[in-house]
Amino acid sequence: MSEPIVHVSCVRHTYPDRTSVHLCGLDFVVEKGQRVVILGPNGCGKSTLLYHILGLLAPQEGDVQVFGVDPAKHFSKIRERVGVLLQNADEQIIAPTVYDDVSFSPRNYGYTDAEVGEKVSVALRKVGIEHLAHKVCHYLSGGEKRKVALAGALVLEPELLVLDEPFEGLDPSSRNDIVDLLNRLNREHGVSLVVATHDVQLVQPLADKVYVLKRGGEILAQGPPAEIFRDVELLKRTNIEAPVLAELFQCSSRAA
Amino acid sequence: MSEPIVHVSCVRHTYPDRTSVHLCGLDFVVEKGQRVVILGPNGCGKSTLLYHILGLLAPQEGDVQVFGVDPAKHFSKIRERVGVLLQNADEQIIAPTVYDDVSFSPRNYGYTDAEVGEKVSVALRKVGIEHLAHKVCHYLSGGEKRKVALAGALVLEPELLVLDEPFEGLDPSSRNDIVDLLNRLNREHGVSLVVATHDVQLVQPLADKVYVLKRGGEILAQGPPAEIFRDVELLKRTNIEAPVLAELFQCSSRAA
Amino acid sequence: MINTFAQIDQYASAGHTAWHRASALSKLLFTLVTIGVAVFTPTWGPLVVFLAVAVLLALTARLPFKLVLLAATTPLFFAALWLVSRWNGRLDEIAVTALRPVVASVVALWLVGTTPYPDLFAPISRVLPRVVGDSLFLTYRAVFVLLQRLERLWRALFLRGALGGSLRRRGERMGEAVGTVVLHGFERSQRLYQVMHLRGHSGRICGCRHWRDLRAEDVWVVVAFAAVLASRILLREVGRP
Amino acid sequence: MSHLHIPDGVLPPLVWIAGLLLALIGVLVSAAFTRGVGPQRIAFQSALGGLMLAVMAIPVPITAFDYCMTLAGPVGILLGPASAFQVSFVVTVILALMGQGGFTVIGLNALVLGIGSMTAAPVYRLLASRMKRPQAVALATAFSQLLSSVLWIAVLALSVKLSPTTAADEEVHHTLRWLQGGALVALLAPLLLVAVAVESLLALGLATFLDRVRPDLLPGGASGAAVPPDESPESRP
Ligand SMILES: Nc1ncnc2c1ncn2[C@@H]1O[C@H](COP(=O)(O)OP(=O)(O)OP(=O)(O)O)[C@@H](O)[C@H]1O
Ligand SMILES: Nc1ncnc2c1ncn2[C@@H]1O[C@H](COP(=O)(O)OP(=O)(O)OP(=O)(O)O)[C@@H](O)[C@H]1O
Ligand SMILES: [Mg+2]
Ligand SMILES: [Mg+2]
Repeated sequence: MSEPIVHVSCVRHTYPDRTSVHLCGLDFVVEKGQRVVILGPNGCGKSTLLYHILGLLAPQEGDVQVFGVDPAKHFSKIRERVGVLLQNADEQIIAPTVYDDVSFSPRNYGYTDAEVGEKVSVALRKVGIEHLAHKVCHYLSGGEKRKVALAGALVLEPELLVLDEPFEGLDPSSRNDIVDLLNRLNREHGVSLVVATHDVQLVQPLADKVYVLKRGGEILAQGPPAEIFRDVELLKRTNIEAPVLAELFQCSSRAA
Repeated sequence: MSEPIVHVSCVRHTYPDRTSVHLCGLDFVVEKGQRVVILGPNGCGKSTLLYHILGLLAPQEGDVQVFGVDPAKHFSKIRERVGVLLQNADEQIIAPTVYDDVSFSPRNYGYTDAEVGEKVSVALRKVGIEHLAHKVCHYLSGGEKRKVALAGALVLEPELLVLDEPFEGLDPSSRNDIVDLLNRLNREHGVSLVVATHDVQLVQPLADKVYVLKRGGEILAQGPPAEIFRDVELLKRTNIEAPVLAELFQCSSRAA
Repeated sequence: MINTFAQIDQYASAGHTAWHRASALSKLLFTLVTIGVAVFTPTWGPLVVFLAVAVLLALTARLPFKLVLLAATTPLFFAALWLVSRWNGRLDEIAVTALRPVVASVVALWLVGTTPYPDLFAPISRVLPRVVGDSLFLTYRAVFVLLQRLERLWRALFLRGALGGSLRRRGERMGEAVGTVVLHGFERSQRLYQVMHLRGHSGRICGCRHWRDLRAEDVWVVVAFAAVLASRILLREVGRP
Repeated sequence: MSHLHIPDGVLPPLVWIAGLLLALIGVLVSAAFTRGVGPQRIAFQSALGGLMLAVMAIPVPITAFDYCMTLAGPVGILLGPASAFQVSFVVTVILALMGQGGFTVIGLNALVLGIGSMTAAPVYRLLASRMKRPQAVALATAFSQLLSSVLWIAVLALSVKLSPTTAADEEVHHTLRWLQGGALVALLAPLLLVAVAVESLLALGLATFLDRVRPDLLPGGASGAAVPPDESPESRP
């Protein structure tokens, strides 16, 4: 846990309507095997940050390094090592049936049919949607689609998983399943995680390190979850609420 | 709090791909002025239930009554009394600017310009987005769009608000804003609420009554939140997790 | 048609009959040849047999009868127009003019109702320029997302009381509504290619599936093929004036 | 009337074979024009193709049979001629695969739809300097729809002319032929005009919306670019 695999420093992106996101303040660093969560209010630039890591946006200013290369220029070199789940899972589903979609990446990378079948069934089992394998994707419910997209991201056993609000629209038990799954991947396969989310309840079980952004993109703070949630002033400024247990913890520590 | 304004009993809907949702077990009843939350795992049929209440799906079996009429046949009679926020709020926004959009329904129902202006400004004030009135909807952030859609749902001062996952994608502080707003509407104007959500943390502050669905659509239980969250067996079967405080409460009550 | 489109797609992807297992290549060849033969058949005798074969194919593929009927009647309107402009009182000519497009339409239904679209597009996109070939896949996928979007839009219009008023008002509202969908399509398209890129698509979309692999079930396609050719030869004089 | 797709086996082979050849040439030429376009551009034109198909799937009951809108005009304006033709071709292929319009007449159907769509952009460009942009879009759409309809009728007329006459035909009197032609036009003309009107009205609403919300998407707009950032130079003066 020391080699940085993602390094973003002072990146600026200006959208066509001149909304500017300036991801500055602290550097955003992910080390090998680390689980990183990004918190921040709506529209602060979490997705923008992830898009830079994935090479979908090229930095207009500043610098981005992933696995030692600039993703905006050489993403194809690192593509197999990165699994992705974007905010709108629906847009990530390309093929007609669940099986076809999850097998999209391995087929593109030229695995044999046997390998593809094996990989897909492992991925489906991991996410717990074997029963959907032959359903047509456009008829699934929102939550089901997200799980399909997640299976598609996991299928090649990537070293880095980038997830933009992976829990949105899932029921609590599916959320916990996914948290457990991510933690297992991290523990057993050393997968590094970068997760943007609004669900503060899941931060403590999921994160080694939390980054907090404020509106406009400034990276205000970083640290282990417990530390971040203790900083009441910070949370207020960034529309984040401490998870319920943390609050209790604060009360008791204050009372003591 | 006694006159039932929504009554759904044993409705079945079979989608074209032969997925069948059978909303049976208990009747789904909303009384005047009640705040009802629907919980259940992904794909259990929450949205399907709401679509029946809104007359978007006609029951193939069973019976639906809203304000005493069958919404699938006579929704236009009760349309003005029902406000709606669907799962994808931004798709509900039709007109180019916030003002145009919020005034969409009253204009359609033939109110005069003065009345429309009055209604719109009241609705915008309720939701707290007067400052956005002349912005182009398209450039708003996710949370702001949701508030615009909510204002559009409120503008005719409906007696019943139907909300499908209104908190999805919002940061915690915006979620609380909306909960407060809904509770205020309920308290001050007697608006009845039907809300489908996965966010169990918000159930206690928001609900008078909770319905729990399981996969396939069966309505397993109903009751006040505290009661529902005490039924560990039920929650397990339906992929719901008790909110953190309730869990603590259980521990302490068990310990006692 | 809104349902037809989705329905056919659904049957193609979820069906389990022998026809679904047969290779896309043999089905595509069979379809093209049968349509080609039908179009050049001047007598109604063989065409009746073709139609029987086509309907049998469609029904044994478990496609609902309603869908087959729809496919059979869709081209009739145009055929009727044609007959109006060329009416000469000959019943055998009318029969031929009506039968040919119906045969073609039902055979095409069987093809698309048993073959998922990647298998179907893979050979077609190979003979087209890259831009066009890629568009074929992406357009098809986009249809479903946009159809869903239009469905939700229709819901919103319904719930917000928009389905009334003067024709002009309705036209304007429709335009605005379609405008939101155009914008959505635009934004979605920007992310779509990014996603394909992220998921390993490089340069050209391949329908990397088994469209060429011959299967045991292809025997049945050959049987159907034999039936078509045999009737064309044996019945060629039936219906000749 | 470009929405009324021609089925297989009705028109004489000479006509549809010529149509196929012409359409293939059209595809190749347009591909040459769009060589090296960025991936975003392909995704954009696919999205609009998908939109055409999705819109065609909505039946508008204005006559005995359901008229389907095509959006060919606005799509042509947003994309420019070369891409517009490709989109029309792809849409026609998919429709043929869905049993709407035949395989052998893919060429003709693509030409009828595509030529209408291709002309929308230049006509719009001519008009845009003289009036408000939404109105220019509506008028250009009306023009492209009319052109498609005329082409469609021309294909029909040419086919009637080229069909081999049988012995029975000889007996039919010449004036009867004219009457038949007249009946056909009388039957189709009102449908055509309603179709043109509906399509233009829709285009007007659509353009008004885009003009307000994303003026940059309409050519000649604020930023002048009709397409995503990595846009090609294609077909735009
Ligand atoms: N395509 C775009 N065009 C214009 N502005 C945009 C675009 N995408 C994002 N923005 C703006 O950039 C800012 C950052 O957006 P971003 O999507 O990164 O936020 P986010 O942190 O992911 O928010 P959320 O929690 O709501 O997903 C916002 O103010 C947003 O309005
Ligand atoms: N248009 C459709 N076509 C086919 N099946 C559908 C369709 N819509 C929903 N379903 C199926 O019906 C079931 C119920 O769906 P519904 O959307 O009501 O679930 P939900 O409780 O709202 O789920 P979520 O929490 O994920 O939103 C699911 O199994 C889903 O796959
Ligand atoms: Mg985001
Ligand atoms: Mg739902």
